[in-house]
Amino acid sequence: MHTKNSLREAISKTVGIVIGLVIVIAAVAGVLIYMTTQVPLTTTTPTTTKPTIEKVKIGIIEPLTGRYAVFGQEAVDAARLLVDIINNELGGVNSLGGARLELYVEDAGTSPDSAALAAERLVSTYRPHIILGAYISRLTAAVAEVTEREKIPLVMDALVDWLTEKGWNYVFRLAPRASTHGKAAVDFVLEMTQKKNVSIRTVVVLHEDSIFGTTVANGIRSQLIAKRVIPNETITYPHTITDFGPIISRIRELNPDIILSVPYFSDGILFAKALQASGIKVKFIAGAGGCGYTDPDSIREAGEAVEYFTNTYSYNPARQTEWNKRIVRAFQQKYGKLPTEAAGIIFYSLMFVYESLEKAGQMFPEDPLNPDNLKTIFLSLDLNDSNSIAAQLYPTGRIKLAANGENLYGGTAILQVIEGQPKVVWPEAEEGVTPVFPRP
Amino acid sequence: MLPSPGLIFQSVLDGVFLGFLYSLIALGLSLVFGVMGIINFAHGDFIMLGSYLVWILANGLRSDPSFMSLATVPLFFVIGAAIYMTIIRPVLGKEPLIQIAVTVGIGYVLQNFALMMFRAEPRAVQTTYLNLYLNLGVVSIHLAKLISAFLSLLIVLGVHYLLTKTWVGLAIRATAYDREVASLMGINVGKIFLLVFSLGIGLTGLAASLWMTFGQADPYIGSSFGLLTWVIIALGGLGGVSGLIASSLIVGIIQSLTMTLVSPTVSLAIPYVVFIMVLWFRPQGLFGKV
Amino acid sequence: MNPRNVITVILPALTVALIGTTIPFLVGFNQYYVLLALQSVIMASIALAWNIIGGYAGQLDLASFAYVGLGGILATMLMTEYNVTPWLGMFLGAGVSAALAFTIGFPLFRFGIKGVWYALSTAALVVILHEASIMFLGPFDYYIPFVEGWYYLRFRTWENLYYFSLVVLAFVISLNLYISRSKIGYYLKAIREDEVAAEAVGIDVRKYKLLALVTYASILGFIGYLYIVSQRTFSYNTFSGPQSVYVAIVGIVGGLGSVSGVFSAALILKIVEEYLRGFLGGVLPGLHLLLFGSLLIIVGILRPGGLSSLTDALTKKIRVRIQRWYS
Amino acid sequence: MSNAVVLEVSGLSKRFGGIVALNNVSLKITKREIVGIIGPNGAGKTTLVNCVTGIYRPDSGKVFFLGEDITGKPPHLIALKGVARTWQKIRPFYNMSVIEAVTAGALLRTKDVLKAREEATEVLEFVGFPKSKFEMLGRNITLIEHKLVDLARAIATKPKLLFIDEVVAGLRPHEVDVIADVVRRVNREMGITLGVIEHVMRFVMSISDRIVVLHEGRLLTQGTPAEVARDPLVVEAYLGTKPV
Repeated sequence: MHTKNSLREAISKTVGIVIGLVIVIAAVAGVLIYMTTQVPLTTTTPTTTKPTIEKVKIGIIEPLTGRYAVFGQEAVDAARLLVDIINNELGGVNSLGGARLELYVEDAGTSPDSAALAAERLVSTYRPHIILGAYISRLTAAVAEVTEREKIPLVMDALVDWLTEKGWNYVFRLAPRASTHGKAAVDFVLEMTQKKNVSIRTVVVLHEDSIFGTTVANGIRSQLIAKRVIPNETITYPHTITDFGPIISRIRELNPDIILSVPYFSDGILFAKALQASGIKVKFIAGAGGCGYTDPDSIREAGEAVEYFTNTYSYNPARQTEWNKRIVRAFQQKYGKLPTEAAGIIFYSLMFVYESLEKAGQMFPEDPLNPDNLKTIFLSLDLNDSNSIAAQLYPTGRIKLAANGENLYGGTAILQVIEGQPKVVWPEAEEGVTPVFPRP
Repeated sequence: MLPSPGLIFQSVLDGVFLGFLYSLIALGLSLVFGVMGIINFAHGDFIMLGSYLVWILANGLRSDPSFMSLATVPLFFVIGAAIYMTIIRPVLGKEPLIQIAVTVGIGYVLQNFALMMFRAEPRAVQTTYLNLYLNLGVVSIHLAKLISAFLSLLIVLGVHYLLTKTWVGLAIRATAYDREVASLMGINVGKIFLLVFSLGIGLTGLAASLWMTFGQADPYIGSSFGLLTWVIIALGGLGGVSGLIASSLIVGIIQSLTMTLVSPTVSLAIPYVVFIMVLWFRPQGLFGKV
Repeated sequence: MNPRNVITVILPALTVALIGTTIPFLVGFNQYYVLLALQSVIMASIALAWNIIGGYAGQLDLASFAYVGLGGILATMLMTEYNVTPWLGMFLGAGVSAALAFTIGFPLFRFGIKGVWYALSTAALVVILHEASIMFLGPFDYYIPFVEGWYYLRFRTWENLYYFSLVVLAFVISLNLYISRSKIGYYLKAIREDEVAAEAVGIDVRKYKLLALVTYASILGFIGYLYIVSQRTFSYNTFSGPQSVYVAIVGIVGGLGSVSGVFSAALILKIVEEYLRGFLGGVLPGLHLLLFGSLLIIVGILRPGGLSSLTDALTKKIRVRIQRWYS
Repeated sequence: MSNAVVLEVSGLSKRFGGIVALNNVSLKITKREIVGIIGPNGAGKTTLVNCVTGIYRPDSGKVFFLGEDITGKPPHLIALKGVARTWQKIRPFYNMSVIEAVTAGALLRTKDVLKAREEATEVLEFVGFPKSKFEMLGRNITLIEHKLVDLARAIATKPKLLFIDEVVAGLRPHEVDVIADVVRRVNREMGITLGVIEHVMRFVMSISDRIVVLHEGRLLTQGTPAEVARDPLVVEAYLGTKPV
């Protein structure tokens, strides 16, 4: 007994010492890293001689752990791929003497706490010239506070509307805002009902209750009302839902012709499967908001249940432009699957950044990475399929930022699952594809 | 718009099916708490781990998830035993707070292990023979849920039989009643604890395979079950299996009814409001003995 | 209270605050380290407030972020909607949180709810507030508009907020030390050890538990604004169940009722977590939380007394030194 | 005044489900007395104390302390009036030091922690607790030390009446003698009236002034130790069936 106790004491003492040592080493290492990586603020001090820029530092802050990791991990994968392509296939930023992009990844975690820490850490240790992130609106807000203060342009991949309405100066967004998704879904459905002469009596709006789902659903409702179609019922459910049974019962009762639905991700699969199993005949299910139904992961998990479902997409993986095909192929080769929306937003955002850098090297050769210069270029670029790779990756094929940093031509593509494959059907259907409406 | 009687009936039926599955989930937790006094906050996370296992096996063998319980239950029984030996036994005599900290730690480890192994995308099983609805006029029955409810009930009653009619069950109940007296009676309390904990974890393996017939796996699914299961145990009191089933059904029906008739968001909160009310007025639970 | 007690209560708090004040200078106003220090200090204050109900009175309370959220959201909304300074709003927040704690605690203690059931009903409280706030606030994020200055306690950089949080921390530390040296502290600890025996020596168990709960809740209600302003936004997510469990874990890892233990646990866990997030988060997602969970298990098995078994000996040594030096 | 009634119990009954634990028990304890309360297992001794000290609420009957009706009052108020008790199954404060545990008792009569600590020190010295272990945590002391701390914690509340519930259970013979000595001194030197619930006859016979015998929840008989020991009823009900 005595020896056991003393053994335990020895172990716990050792553990104590080890923890203590780790802390001390961590502290010393931290200070050393801080001292060695502290970068003089060259970007903000104008220099007379033309600086030689060897690399452009791009920070990316995404939720890599927690509930949102599914999006963040995809975004980082996309960024890694694109940086590879830019550095190796496009030869870096040519106007800056072939400067290479260097990617710095930070985990934003699940709360604004960790997102702010991630931003501060990124800024104080590497001081990136441009930051991308952070998918979830409140994480993005925490990051934006930091990038605003430090005057670092932030290209957001979060879609919620309010993020461009807070008067921030260095915040930009190429992706279509959330409410655009709702509008697009309604426009598509109404156009189809006219074209195919399908009568609709009952419309149900079904959406998850997160800020994203609610914003998109608000977009749906206001567009419906603008088109004088009054939705019969709006069903809100928690985005962490595990059982659709009761909701299916309610849908059976309402017997809608059209369901306009905003799924989060896993709930989309659950819903589709439950609806399929229930045998309820709904003429059409149109998703909005890019997550769920038509992305490769959902199709893989839900199988036949999502056949002929549509969803609006901030990115169009099937867009038949040269560069889009090329990048989708590269992504498939590297990661073994089609890119989802989270990846797509990063594709065109990062490509837009790259093209802006090219322009910066020409317009402001003496100080190309100055945030104000970058902002000027961001706002001045008017891109389309013929003059830009980024535009080729964008669903509407056009990118022009307004003064608040939002894309004037922000728009979505609508994908439909046809024979287990996501196909673009709207606004222009891809070659050889016609939208299936209503569902057979 | 007034809900039709059919809708209400359907919704109660959905609640009943859900309730039986809850009772299976709560049973293991309740056993571990009742017999050992261990407050296991990682119970839901074992179901999560089980769901992934079922997903791998069912997709690999192209078979129905419910058959996978033949593999998950023994495996989880062994995992339960291993966790008992390494982590639970050293903290048995310690303060409940320390025990909670340790089980929360297990939860963190399991969640993030799953995240690292499978990433965060939800995973569902492709092959299932049971994902269909039987339309019976007014109501329609989801076969997967019917089967899982039936199997849950069967297992819960089986465990009830084990506890009341066998020598081992007697020993378990004696240990729950008074550890010291039980050991005086010649019961090896250590072995009983090992058995109960392994059984508790083994049952999560079963619950996981039933869950996967209509649900899906993601690293954070455990938290959907964790607290709710405790509410069920509290409502049931630690009296017995009948109380547990009754409270599971009540929670299932309340959730289902509020989800259909009021709002799905409210349905998450209602069981907890009921729980606090019941604690105020009947601290021993709805069906517990005084 | 006699003067010697005043010194033992105030002096440690002052020392911590003074040492804390030097940190921004030591790190050269590097915002990353200042923010980390700010978050650690807020977490330490919350954990030390929890120590009153959890550590001294031994009630496993899992509702800390119900009170942080309620008080904080009230103060923030008063500021954004009616331009009320948070200096006032924080006290109102404290009041509202205290009222909620009383409403919940009175019947719970009246009906003798304790142990795991107390823990679960507090956990349920967080869920209820979480869902209720979705109904009232909607699912939206509320961003605190940028208005700089001490009137709003909102700043571009983190130093000023950090200094303010140090004052709060110093207050919470001295309150803890005062409680541990006063009648209340002895009574709460007796309740923690054995309620029946405590009642038999004349302790009004219900009254003292309620007192501890209300004190804890009002501190958290006060800290609420500080927490939210350090986050920049609030939403229904502020009522966070996992965060509330985290606070209790800090209290347990620190050692129940040990001020130095809980304080160091809050700092060490926050720093270790951030260190792991920073270095591994981008490399292997989830690994840092996995290690964090393993740490909990190891502490639970090897050092059930928590860090206090280390820190108490240390603080005792320091105290003896100081006393010797005085005489 | 020396035979003034401190405690009067009249017609006390308490039932648990179908079991009658106390059945119409009446008794009186006068000032500075040591009353031994004996009886076989399940006789209702501890239930009696629990009813008097407010842990249980009696189903019928009254409890008067110094002439005041305290029936059904909460335990902490009864303690404040001056009734203290120790516990058959020790209720130690594992994570408080010995001195802290006793100080918690002493704080009933004062707000001043330092004064309460001094009083606690005195009480601990009085019961003969080793001074070197004052700062030890409850988890680290022995069984007899726990019993002494339990006793000291009760005495520190400065009671007028103290119930000692099976204090010597589990102790070795020489330890029993130590406790007997302490109990006697509590009565003589501190002037506290004592009710001693006991199973060990040798101990209770040697210290009590008067013995009350309970059997199956009823008061069987009472008298001096010598009288009780000779009473055939007692011999039959208690001594006869279970010799000690």
